[in-house]
Amino acid sequence: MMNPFNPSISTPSGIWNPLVWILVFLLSLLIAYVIYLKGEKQRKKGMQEEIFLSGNKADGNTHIKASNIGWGYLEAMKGYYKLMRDIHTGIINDYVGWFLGVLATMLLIFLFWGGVR
Amino acid sequence: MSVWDFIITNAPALAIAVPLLGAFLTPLIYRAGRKTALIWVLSVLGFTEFLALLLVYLVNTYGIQVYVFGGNPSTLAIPPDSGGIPIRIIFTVDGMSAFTALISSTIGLVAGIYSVASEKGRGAQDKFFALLLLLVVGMMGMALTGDLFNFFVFLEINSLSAAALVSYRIHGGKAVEAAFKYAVVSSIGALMILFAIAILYGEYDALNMAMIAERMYQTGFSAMDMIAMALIVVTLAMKCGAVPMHYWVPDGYGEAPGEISAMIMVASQASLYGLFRMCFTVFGLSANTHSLGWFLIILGLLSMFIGVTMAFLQHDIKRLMAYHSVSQTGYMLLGVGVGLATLGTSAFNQYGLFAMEGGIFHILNNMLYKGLLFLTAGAIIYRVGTSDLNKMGGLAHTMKFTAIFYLIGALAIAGIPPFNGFVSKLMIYESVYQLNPFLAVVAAIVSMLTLASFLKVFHSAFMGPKLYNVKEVPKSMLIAMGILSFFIVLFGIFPNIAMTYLVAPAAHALADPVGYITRVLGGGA
Amino acid sequence: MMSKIVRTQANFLYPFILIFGFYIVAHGHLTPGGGFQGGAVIATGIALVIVAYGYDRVKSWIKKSTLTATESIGLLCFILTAFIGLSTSFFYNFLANSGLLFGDKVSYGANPGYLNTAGTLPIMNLAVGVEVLGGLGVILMYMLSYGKEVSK
Amino acid sequence: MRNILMLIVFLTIISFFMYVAINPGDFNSQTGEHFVFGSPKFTDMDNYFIHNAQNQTGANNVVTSIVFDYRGFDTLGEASVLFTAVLGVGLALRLLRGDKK
Repeated sequence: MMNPFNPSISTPSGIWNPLVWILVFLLSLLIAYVIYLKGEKQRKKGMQEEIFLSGNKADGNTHIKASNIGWGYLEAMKGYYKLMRDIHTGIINDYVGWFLGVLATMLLIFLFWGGVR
Repeated sequence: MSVWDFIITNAPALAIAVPLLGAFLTPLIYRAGRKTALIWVLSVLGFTEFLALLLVYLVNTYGIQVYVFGGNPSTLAIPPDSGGIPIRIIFTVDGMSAFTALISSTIGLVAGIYSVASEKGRGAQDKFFALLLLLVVGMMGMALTGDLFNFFVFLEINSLSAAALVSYRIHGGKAVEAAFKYAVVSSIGALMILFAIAILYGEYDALNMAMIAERMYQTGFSAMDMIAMALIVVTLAMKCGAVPMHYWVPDGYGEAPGEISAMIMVASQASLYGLFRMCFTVFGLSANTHSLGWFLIILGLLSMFIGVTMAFLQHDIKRLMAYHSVSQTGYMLLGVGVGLATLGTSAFNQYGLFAMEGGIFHILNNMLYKGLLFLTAGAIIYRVGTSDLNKMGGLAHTMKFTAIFYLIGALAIAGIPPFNGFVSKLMIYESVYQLNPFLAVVAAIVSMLTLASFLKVFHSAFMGPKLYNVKEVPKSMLIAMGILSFFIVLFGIFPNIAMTYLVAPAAHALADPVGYITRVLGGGA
Repeated sequence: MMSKIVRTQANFLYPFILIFGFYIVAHGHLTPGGGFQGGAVIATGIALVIVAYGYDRVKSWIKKSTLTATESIGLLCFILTAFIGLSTSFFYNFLANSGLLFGDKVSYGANPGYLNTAGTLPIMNLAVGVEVLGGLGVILMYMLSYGKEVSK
Repeated sequence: MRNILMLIVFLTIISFFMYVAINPGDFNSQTGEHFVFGSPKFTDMDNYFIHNAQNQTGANNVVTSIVFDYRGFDTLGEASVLFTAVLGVGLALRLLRGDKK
């Protein structure tokens, strides 16, 4: 039996230890902070502090609505989402129909690929 | 016999009987006032949780537990005059059963604590709490039973109480419609399972799972067994919400109260347990586990991908999370499906068992972080009054703890270390890769999309200008969320606690149908 | 509320339905039938009274809360009978062949039957009968009351 | 389109059931009999109930002795299914008068 308080888990191709990860994460945070401090000294005040949203000046109280997030992704996948919206009808007859369809598919799979070992 | 011995001997029966008694008494006790009823319900849930923990301890220490209802003594599975057949209903508790019972009772306890505050001021609470206890009974019964018909009975209790609880917020008829859909789908599923049980009973004259498996192995896998297997497997896949039979999931989860969504999510994990139990123990010895395993893998891949892509589209917080449950179920089906597809070959010991451990660990993790996310969604809806993400914003200004809990859950579900979701996902990727690299690639893409859609929720609900002047949610809701967050962090940093006591025994129990059968049929105590 | 003919019929039939239902429940361990069936028969008696007299009058005779309490008490009796057997195992038939209440022995084969047999079975039958009568009755009441309130 | 698909699915499932019903079944070399649909391979549990139910439970009605003694736990489950259904009807058909807004 393995030691339950040992944080590391060995996988088929390696080892995973969360404590080491946390250590590395904190270390990289520290490095990032150092770099940030270096830049902070020579930062210029002015235009770069203002907020822009899609090239337009925003007042800082703008909130992007949920439906607008990931617009590009949704636009790129338009065809797929059209198909998916068509499938998700919300009619209960279809729910049962899909169930029976999967049942028939599984029976056919087992008929042709063999149910018996 | 001391009380302690008595509890240990009868633990499997008490784990069902106590919450059942609690449910029957709740409507009567509620007449004495809400506070008394709450104390009663919470203490029953707490005792059930204790019994589930005790079962885990007993299984890990003494091996598979057998309990015969009405038997004399209660451990005598096969009466000496019966000619080697089990007569009565037998509870067979192995690692996987105890694991599922533990997660069921835990989510029940957490939901009970949460609903102290979240359901305050609503009507018909006596019925609500009785149904909550009955849902726990249904889940625990499905997990613990070793009898097919008994499994069906608890599946029915599970489905009916879950459907009733979905309708609790009437919500202008929308919740009732969702409950109706859930009830229709699960009744048809339950009838299919009853039909399959009738086929198996007619063929083998037994209802005990071990006995059916043994006799099926003796007489060979016939065409009738194949139909029974297809009915059971497809129905339970539907009950756990695998694509393309997932349509009831967003309806049901989306309209239920937050804590009930979390509980129904675990109730569908209990169906997942039933699926694995049937595939491994009942049909595992006789059927072609390779094609059965690939069937589960394909269902899992579809669930993962379609679930997560549909989730990204949603702007209703509960529906979004419901689609994520579909995609998380895909991970479990994938992990355990790989184990089933490699069962009996040399590949099983190389990576199949590890994939199963990953899939089963994912069930536990999903219960924790998905439960937490549903609870935070419930908390947001409790304060804001709408579930539409487009109308939310800036909640982190005032609901700081909810925001932190949400962040923990979201990072865990997206598989960001050091939270627990990463560990199980890592285990699934590493092992699934060796069967077919494509599977691991899909799993990784799905993980990325999961992170994207939870960032969407975080941004639109918690970030931005202060739109609502709301307070933090009441303490009992915070306590419930805190319990789950604590275990998320604990199992993320010390995954071996869960691995040693829960996951590894469960995976080994599933992978060893012969041990299960000989424990029931091979002699009494 | 129906016509006087129907009400008279209902008055006349109601006790017979009750007696028949309780007969089915009490003789569950001897003749075909049992708690579920007998309880359902008694619940049809309630349905008959509701049909004959209308929901509004029946509401004042039978309270919904009474019926729910009946149901819970029936189930409690059932599960407590099972709990008493827990000294051996849950659902152990501790009364059968014990010589106590319902504890007489039966001879094997066809025989006329005797009420004082079968151990916990008659008790559980009675409990289930009470539960089913309460449960089906209260479902009827719920549906009728909801219809009344919504149509108002 | 949907109807045609459903018809195909329905016919597939039905043809499987019909195949099982008319299938000659497995051949038992010891007794020279075919196991067809409706003739069970095993009958030992039925026989156990028929021979022992009266003595063990003291009930003349073997069906009741199975329902309430041998499988009493299932009956408790079924009774709680009814209880659940009643609670569910009460929950779904309640009026929101008493609920806070």
